[in-house]
Amino acid sequence: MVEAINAGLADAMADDDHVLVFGEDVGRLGGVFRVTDGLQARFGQRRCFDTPLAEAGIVGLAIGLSMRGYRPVPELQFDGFSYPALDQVISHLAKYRNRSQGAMPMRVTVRIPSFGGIGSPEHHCESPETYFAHTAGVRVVSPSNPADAYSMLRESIAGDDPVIFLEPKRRYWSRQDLALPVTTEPSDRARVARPGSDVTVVAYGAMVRVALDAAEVAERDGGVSLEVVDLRCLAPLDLDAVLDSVRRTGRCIVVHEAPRTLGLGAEIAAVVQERAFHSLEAPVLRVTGFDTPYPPATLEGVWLPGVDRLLDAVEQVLEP
Amino acid sequence: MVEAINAGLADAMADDDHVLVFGEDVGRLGGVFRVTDGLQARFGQRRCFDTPLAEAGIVGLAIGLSMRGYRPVPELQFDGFSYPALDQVISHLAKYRNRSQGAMPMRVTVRIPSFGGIGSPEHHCESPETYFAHTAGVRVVSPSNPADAYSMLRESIAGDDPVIFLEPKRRYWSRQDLALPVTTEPSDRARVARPGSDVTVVAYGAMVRVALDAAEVAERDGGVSLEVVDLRCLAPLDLDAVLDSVRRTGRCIVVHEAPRTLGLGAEIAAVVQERAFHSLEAPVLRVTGFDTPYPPATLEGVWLPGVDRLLDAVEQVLEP
Amino acid sequence: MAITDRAEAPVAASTLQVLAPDGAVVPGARYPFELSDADHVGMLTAMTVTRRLDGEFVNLQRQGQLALYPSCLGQEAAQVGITSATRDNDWLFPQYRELGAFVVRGVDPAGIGHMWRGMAHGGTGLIEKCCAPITIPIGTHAPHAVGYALGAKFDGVDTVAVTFIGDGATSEGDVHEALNMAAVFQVPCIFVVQNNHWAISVPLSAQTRVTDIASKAAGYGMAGVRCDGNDVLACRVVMRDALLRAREGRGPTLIEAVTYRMGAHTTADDPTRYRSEGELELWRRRDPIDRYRSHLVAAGIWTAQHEERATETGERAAKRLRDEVFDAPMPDPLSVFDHVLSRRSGELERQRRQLARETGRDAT
Amino acid sequence: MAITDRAEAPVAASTLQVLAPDGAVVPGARYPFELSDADHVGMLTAMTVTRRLDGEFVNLQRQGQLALYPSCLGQEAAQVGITSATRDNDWLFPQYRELGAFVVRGVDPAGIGHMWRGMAHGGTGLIEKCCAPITIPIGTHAPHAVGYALGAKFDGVDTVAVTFIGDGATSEGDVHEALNMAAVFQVPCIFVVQNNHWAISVPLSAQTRVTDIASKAAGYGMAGVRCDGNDVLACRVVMRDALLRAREGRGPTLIEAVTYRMGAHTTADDPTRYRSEGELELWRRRDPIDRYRSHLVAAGIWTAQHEERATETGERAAKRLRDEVFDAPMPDPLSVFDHVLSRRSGELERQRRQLARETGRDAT
Ligand SMILES: Cc1ncc(C[n+]2csc(CCOP(=O)(O)OP(=O)(O)O)c2C)c(N)n1
Ligand SMILES: Cc1ncc(C[n+]2csc(CCOP(=O)(O)OP(=O)(O)O)c2C)c(N)n1
Ligand SMILES: [Mg+2]
Ligand SMILES: [Mg+2]
Repeated sequence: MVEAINAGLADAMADDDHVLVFGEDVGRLGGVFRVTDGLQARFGQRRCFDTPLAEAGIVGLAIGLSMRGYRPVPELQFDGFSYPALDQVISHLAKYRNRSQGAMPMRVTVRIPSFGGIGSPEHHCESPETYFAHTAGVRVVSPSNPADAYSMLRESIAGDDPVIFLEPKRRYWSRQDLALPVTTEPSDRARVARPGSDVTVVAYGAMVRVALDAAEVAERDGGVSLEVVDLRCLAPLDLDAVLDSVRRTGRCIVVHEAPRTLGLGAEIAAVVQERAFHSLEAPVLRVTGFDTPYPPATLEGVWLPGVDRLLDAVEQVLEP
Repeated sequence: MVEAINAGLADAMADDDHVLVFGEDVGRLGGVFRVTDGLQARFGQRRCFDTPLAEAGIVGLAIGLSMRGYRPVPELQFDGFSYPALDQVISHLAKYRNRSQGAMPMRVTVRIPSFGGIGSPEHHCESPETYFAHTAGVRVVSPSNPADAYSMLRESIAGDDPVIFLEPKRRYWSRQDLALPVTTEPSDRARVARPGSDVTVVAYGAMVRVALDAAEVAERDGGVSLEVVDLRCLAPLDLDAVLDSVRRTGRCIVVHEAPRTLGLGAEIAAVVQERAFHSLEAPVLRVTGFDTPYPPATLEGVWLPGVDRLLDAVEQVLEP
Repeated sequence: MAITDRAEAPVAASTLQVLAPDGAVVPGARYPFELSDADHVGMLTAMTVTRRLDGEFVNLQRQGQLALYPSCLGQEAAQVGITSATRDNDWLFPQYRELGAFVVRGVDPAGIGHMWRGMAHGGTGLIEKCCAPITIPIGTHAPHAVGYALGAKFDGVDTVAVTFIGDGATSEGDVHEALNMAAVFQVPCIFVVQNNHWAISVPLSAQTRVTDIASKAAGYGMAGVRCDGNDVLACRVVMRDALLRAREGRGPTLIEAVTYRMGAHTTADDPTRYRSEGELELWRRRDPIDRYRSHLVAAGIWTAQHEERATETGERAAKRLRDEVFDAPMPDPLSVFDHVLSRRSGELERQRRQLARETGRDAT
Repeated sequence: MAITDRAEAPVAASTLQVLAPDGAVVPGARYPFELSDADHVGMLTAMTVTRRLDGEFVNLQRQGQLALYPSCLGQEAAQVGITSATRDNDWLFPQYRELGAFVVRGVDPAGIGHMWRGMAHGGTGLIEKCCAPITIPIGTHAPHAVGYALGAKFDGVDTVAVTFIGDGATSEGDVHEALNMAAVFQVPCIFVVQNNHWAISVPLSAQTRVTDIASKAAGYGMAGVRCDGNDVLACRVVMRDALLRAREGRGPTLIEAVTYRMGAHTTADDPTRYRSEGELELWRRRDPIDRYRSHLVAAGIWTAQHEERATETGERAAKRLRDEVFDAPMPDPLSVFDHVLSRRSGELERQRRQLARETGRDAT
């Protein structure tokens, strides 16, 4: 996935002079995950540059550049270091179009390496999506595979809205044979990642892999058919694919790493029970991280939702 | 309610030398809402003082004071100006007890005049509760009346956890005959504000008044009996009272000012449909602010959930 | 506690001044000889009109037409002096008290009224005049100016970004990050601190330990300069220099304009709770309009006719503002769904239909 | 682009130095004569042990025992010089690279190992030694130190709060807010900037326009002082002065200790991608341990026996660390539910029971 995002950035920069990549260590180093590797060498220091260590300033800078007609693609180095920029996102990035009566769209794509599962210390494994998705005026997307990463990034950069682009670090080293450029479904739409008939499982980011693995096991060991929906876009939510699926299966489980309370599962459960009430054979269940701070690395394996926790929930929703 | 909070602060300061009140304009001016009026005159500049204009710094200061054994009660002047402090809340205030293996509890009560409905300009009418309630490690409470405001504030200040204390500005001027000190239910518990039998309506803050008004009208005009539950504590959620109620009524509506997506209604709907699935006669509905930035003051009346929007939802859940 | 000490001190010696409070040219001052008589007349007219309009905004608020208004009374010289030195395509990033800047730029005051009446966030008619929307969260707009300036630098044009902040704003982290980035990137950005000695009820001495905000520039490796903010010519001179520096690619400047908030913080504020009448009286004697008028009258540039015309212009502007505010139609309720994102999601369309139903409107 | 210019320059003239790189006392230096021979031996021993332990941490990471480790190689003088001047009840607020400070305070290195092994956020055994937990979000701990210092001031004790930050951290808004508040409140707080010239791959010249971080103090009305951070006696002297100032109620100080990060940013980093071998070589010649040893040997304070004993102490400490890290038991999965709040909510109890089921444990 790192290569796909890198290619997405490079192609966007090649296509449009106004695309700028900046952040902490994205220049000469090429980013702590090498996502921006080679961009400074290829496009020069004007197009790809390091900033001082100041996240609010980085997003603020992007807002000003967007006002001047640029398409900034700032990186915030890790999920946990996006929080100092929350005020700039909530008070400005999300509201600028509105406050300017449409005259100042924010063409900003904020890339954030996100989520857990890579054995990192505190603050490097956060799931910040709720903070952004609750904020009207920004789009929040998260790709689960390299093709989507490329395609959704290109679409985000080329679009007219501010996008919070959450990259699942745990999938950074996943590979896929890709002929680039690749265009997948529009990034505001969910996709059925695996069709099935018994239970709808909604996931995004790294949890899509977990859901697909669970579907494999469920099929093989229990003859249970899971339909996996990859959400892709976390805000504004498009739940048509989910609702379609639930109307067929009658059962729904949402999986995410974020703590349960007010994680995306809450919103999805609320919408599904409202709009597919009479189709539901069982309550919508949530398979999530716990309502605790993200644990130290040696415990992330037991903390994070995995195949077993998900299959437990599958069993529960299938109970007569 | 302003008088009740002021008395709560004064009594807490009188009872415990370690209680400190600080923030922007809380000293000589007594706060822009006069909530801290007279505290500096009575307790001196050491106990009640103005800070420079820096919200992250204010919460950071409170964290350090708590480490030194104080019980700081900082004020953030308005909901929209709490966002610069989000990182200090999420990365530190909420995590310090955890990161110190319990050795460093955060005895901090962050007061925030909150929510809309008073005709103020942008950023003065935000509903920030989701940002805080999704964050494991802080309590979030919001009183709906003067007695609760006093009692919950005393309990928050005297407790051993960080509390985000959201004061509904719109109810600041509400009055109640009170003999102080008053002790109401524990502040982590919801309360039935009006018993009823047909539909459970869950509300908090200023929306409790709206729910009670709607209950009045529903009773009078339609013979429909609404049970109003005042949530009081927004995190960690205690939904036992709500579930009890829903198991009796079979119908549930959540009301809040915050935008719908990932507002508290999402979590409540998700829990209710999970834990009272077989009691529900209709989907849990949400009556909320819209998924837009808070509108300019002349439009807040149509934007905010009011009695009519709530009664519409009541009609819907009662449809056969 | 001497919380008003700084506001009561005479404006410090290192502070650039052109006109003494009585309007006389200070010996050895850098007088802006490049200004024509028409320039001078334009500036004093703008100051006069600003004051008249400012008073009208306060009236309108008292009459219940506006929810709130933050008066710029006493700060006309700083705002007009600074802004009149800019080109029309230099971008301004205001806080919320910059009526004088808007008057110079020719922004329709009704657009400002729309903001305070609660009709349109950020005001209307600003962007056309290269003014960013009015910003309320203190200091948060400073990084935007830096970004804008960086873009201008990348574009190879000599456009400058100018951001107005207050003395209180200097305490905010965002302002620090902006100052630092501006210096590191050497962008054409000018930070104008209107040091009006108060941040609501908090005096300068409780905001910062230094008495001289311009001295903060050195820590960023940036030019810093302090001028008498009630001396319109001093403001003009330092701004002219800063603009030149910016246009020549010599980087950002921090300008401290030492002035005074003569009115309440906003119409909702009661300053008698926290500051003395004596302090106010002192600053009344440093009134920026009286000072400039004395000077121009003595120089034979400003006549009774000019005075009359400026007063008339102010009256007309005030009347137009009054009419436009009174006549302003209620915004369409459904407009709350406009400009959230470039297109509405399915959920937002549903919410919009709901409000259309509630308000008896057509949602199509 | 000369991005390494500042790291390659000689340490500037205005920088307080006691020992020249060859260990000779700089003419006219303020030598800390108050230090006993035992003090000197203690400091050099701490530096030697720090370096040995630091190397062991890197080894342990290479062997897969730690997820990550940020080496303090080259910064021993700054950390030991500063910390050895403090009293045991002065509170330290570290960033994440302060092993030398912990060694001086007698923190069990295994507790630091627990942090980097992913067993306990923030490390263990720190608070007992008046050290705040290790903090990763850059600069965010600075306001905590100010709050702690304010509390100490209120308590009327002469305890001081000391916060370690990096050159990169100076760009963060939180650090600015902390510096400003410390100055305004005149609290006993000392900000120690270890200017090691790099913030991961970003050189000082891309972090700030000034070459002298101590110069930032003036803008806050705070004492600022710069010392050679590879000169342990210089660090000790400036810290002694700052502590005295703080204890006497004369307010905060910003100390810039000019040093160099000789290793990678962390074990996950590859510095060859962004900096030159030549620069590193230059700083090798300024090694803080060699310098101090030369001085103490010449002064007859440090003998071969001392050297042997220090090496041995280091070896023992390294072995103990290795054993403790290797033997550390996996934490109990259910411990993730501890210390969230003072008591567990009903929902959290339910989640805990779920994990107990999943891991075959007893939830009671
Ligand atoms: C981030 C933020 N915090 C608090 C406020 C509330 N507030 C509005 S104006 C003000 C004082 C601003 O003082 P200053 O920057 O000196 O500007 P002035 O009002 O004097 O023009 C405060 C605290 C705000 N608007 N934004
Ligand atoms: C708020 C925040 N942003 C980004 C990071 C990622 N990060 C970790 S260390 C570092 C550089 C810090 O440099 P400096 O302050 O000079 O300390 P040093 O590592 O040199 O000791 C960065 C950017 C972080 N930890 N916290
Ligand atoms: Mg001010
Ligand atoms: Mg560094």
